[in-house]
Amino acid sequence: MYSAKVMDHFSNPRNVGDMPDADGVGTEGNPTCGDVMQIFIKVKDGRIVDIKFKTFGCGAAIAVSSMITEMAKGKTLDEALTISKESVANELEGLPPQKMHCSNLGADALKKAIEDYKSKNK
Amino acid sequence: MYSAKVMDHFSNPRNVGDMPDADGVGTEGNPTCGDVMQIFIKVKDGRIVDIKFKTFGCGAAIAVSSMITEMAKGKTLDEALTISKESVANELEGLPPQKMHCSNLGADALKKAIEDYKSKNK
Amino acid sequence: MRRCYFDHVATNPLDARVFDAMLPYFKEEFGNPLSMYELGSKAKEAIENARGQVASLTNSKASEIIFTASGAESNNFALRGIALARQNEGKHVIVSRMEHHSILNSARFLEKMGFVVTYLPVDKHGVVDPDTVKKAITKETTLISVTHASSEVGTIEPIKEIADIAREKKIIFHTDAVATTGNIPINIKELGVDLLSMAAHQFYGPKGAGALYVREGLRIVPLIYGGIQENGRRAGTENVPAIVGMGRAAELAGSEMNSRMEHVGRLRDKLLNIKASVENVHLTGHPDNRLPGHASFCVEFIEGEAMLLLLAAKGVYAASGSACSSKALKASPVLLSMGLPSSLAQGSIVFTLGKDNSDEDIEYLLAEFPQVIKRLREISPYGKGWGIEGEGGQCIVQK
Amino acid sequence: MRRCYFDHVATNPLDARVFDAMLPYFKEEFGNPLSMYELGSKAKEAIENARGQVASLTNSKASEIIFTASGAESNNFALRGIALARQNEGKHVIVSRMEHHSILNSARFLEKMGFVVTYLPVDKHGVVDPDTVKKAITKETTLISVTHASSEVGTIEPIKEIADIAREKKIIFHTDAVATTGNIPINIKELGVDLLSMAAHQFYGPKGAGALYVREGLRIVPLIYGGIQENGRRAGTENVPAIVGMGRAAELAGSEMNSRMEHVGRLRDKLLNIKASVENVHLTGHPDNRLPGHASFCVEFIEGEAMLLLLAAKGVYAASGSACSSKALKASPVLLSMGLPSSLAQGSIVFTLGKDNSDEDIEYLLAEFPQVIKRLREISPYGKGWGIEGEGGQCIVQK
Ligand SMILES: Cc1ncc(COP(=O)(O)O)c(C=O)c1O
Ligand SMILES: Cc1ncc(COP(=O)(O)O)c(C=O)c1O
Repeated sequence: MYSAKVMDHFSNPRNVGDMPDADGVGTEGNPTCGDVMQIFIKVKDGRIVDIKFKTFGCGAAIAVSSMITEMAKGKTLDEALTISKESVANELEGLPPQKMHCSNLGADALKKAIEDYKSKNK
Repeated sequence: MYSAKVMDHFSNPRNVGDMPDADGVGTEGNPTCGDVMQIFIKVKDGRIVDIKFKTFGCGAAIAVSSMITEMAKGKTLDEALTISKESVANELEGLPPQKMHCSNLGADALKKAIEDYKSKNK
Repeated sequence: MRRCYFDHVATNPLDARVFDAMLPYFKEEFGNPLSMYELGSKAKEAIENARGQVASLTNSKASEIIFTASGAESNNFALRGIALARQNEGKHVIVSRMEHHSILNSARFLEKMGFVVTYLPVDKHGVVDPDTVKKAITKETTLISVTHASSEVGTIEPIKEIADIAREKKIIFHTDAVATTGNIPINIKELGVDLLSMAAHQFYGPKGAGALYVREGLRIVPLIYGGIQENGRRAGTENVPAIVGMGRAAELAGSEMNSRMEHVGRLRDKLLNIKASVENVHLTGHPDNRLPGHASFCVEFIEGEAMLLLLAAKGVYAASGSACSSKALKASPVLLSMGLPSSLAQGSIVFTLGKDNSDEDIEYLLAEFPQVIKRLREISPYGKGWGIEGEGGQCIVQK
Repeated sequence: MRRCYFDHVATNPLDARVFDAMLPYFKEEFGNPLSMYELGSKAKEAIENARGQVASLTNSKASEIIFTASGAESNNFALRGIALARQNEGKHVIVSRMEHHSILNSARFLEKMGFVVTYLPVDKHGVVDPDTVKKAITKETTLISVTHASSEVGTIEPIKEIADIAREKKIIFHTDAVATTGNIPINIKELGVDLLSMAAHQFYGPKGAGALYVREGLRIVPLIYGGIQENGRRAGTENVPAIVGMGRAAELAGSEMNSRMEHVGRLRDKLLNIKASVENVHLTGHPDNRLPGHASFCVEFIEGEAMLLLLAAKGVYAASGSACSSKALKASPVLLSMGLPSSLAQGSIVFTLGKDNSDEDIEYLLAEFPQVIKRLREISPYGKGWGIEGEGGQCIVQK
């Protein structure tokens, strides 16, 4: 059902954890209907220098979270904003079609985290 | 499906044949819907001294014909008239229920043969 | 005693290679295809593989194949599923008089639900004339179903021509290909049908597996509701081993089609010599355009069940459409619809050959059959002609 | 790596003794049960023998057992077959919210055909209160269907009480006993039901065989029309090996019922110790009146599919009613109908034990499970409670 890449990121998720001193936090989803993703970023000179996530959800949701944190790390905020659901799914070597939208909230959570950072640093 | 007795009478039918000089002939059934039985009797002193049959029909019909000729042979006409569908079926150790009525025309054919004899010898 | 199985329309023996393919799914690979873990996903993959095999036998797409449990289920599903799905567009359905009970009785069910059904006549060879289809179509017609071949008389119907008519009138067309799939080439794209029924046990696959081809995009109301198996179109835990068997049987049928057809065709032609050694025997169905392994006759003056019993005693297994041999005790409607008088239909006997039959089987039959006929004719009052001697009463046969 | 199969509600492995009983019917005994010759009559006898075995497992008569291809088919057949047969007497049907999709979706089909369906509520343990049944009955009610036990939470329903109510009101009563037949004693006469569904693969029999008990004399409209198989009530060439397997599996279930129940009951009780080693884990379904091998939980703060995947990686196969683990991506309606908040339903995990599970299997699970939970809770934003730290946003859980 899942690609080897998904299983790898699900089984050994990267960048799991809290970040009490995060510069931006984004939460997407709702536990009553499925997955919840929370992304924490640390920003320096317009670049994401550290990133963590916490996720309530299925294997796909956890793998997506892990993958997007890897993709975003080191990128400028503008670069990070170009990360889409599709690009995450591609990096994961595909997601089952039915999981494509409901468990693929990483890009939205990241966007929210960046917006949160921006709104705090206007 | 058929009892051993039915199979025996079907495979080795007794008293098959024509009887050009029959004293009575009875035909029952209709080839368009199933079986046809024809019974020929020779009567002497009110007794069936010889009996033959010809049958167009299934295994049950042939076995019934064979069995009823055996049962009737040597009987008085009155005795022969007491032979019923049920008694033929019993002697055959049973018939499949769906064959009980449609292929069990022997008693009727025999009755007609006796009537034929009686009407010719009034 | 020699045993000659000449009743392949009833069911086929399971090919040992098919059984071998099924075996793991009775043992280690017992998982439910819906389960997430490996045991389930392996079963799921096995089903999808089988779907591809069935699709490729019939030149269709895997996504167009829905697995069922029998040919009868596929036929019910097709007829009722389409009639219901389209009932707002009309309530008229056309079927032929050559159809299997599973089509005819589904049609009767539709009649009870307020549908009107036209039963198409056939000619003396059992062929549906496409012109009669054209004439039967009304504004209300939503569905036509004509069998690809009758299992009773072997006649192959002009499916492509009827499909063309249906398509032109935007009417859905189903064909019951249970007797043909795996036995003669089926190219669904070329036939141009919208739905097509099949059953694995008719081509050396297992009992318990059938399939319905449903053209991509066509809406059909399920027959069995429940979970999301078969994309929500047919519920129930999948019979994985049987489906795998159907796939493997389809694969083998595809690769061995030509040699099997050549083999059974040649044996069948040899069997037709029966007519030379026994008088008053008539071939039923189309003389040429028929299933290659199919030889069906009506033998005058005697009855089919009695023939079957005497043949079985000699190890020869065949079928009959006579009233007495059917457990419903009705003469085959197919034979009657071809205009055969019912007294002659009583003498129906059907031999259907398979890949494992040999020349010796046929020779054995050719040697034994005349004796069987002779014996029964000796018992029959019609032994010398349709008329009872001594009575002079003419038998009701309208020839 | 140890492999622990704890998903017996999905399907059971086939008992080797059952397979052995089936074997001849894949090989020499391949005949069609309708055929007259010996090959056919042997297949017919084998089916009748299996019918007797199923009847004797359930204390019914052989003539009351109709073979089908799955539990889902039996359920569709029962619900739709009775609703249609009695539609002139009324068009109201009652089902519970604990039903399997094959009942619920059949009920929805009936709604589309103009029937009115009442869906009975259940209490927090998933129990249908017979009083709610009584209240739901109207003059139009012709049929009630309540599952014998839910495969998701294991709760056994008060079938006898509901059957008494139905009988008094002359309403037909069906129970879906797919999860119970062969696993706990079923005495149909004592239960007093009119119809009862079963599936062989739920008691170590083969996939592809189910049955419906229909009380003697009760009229039912067929689901699959065609020939005269199953006395004209279910057409299609019989899946002889699967039916034979169902019979043998029924026989074995009957003779080993007590020891199997004792075994899986003991292991299940041992498994319940999970609750001692992991916090915030709740048993779902009835605490006592449940299937003996059934242990179902909701684990707070994490999601079921993720649990299944990590368990599967350790060789442990289980099930979940979470939205993400269902291929339809909907949280189990059964869990929601019991009043569980859907966030908690997301943490559903179901272990169902079988006769071949061992004490070591359970010990292995007890050792591995806490680690799985710990790992996923470390990833979860709710790891320390239902509320997102740093956000303060309260999760929508109504307990
Ligand atoms: C309670 C219940 N009813 C019906 C079914 C459907 O049975 P099947 O999958 O054999 O169609 C199941 C399946 O496991 C079940 O658990
Ligand atoms: C032409 C045709 N259609 C349908 C069927 C029904 O198939 P099944 O017996 O697999 O249900 C048969 C059975 O042999 C058949 O010959």
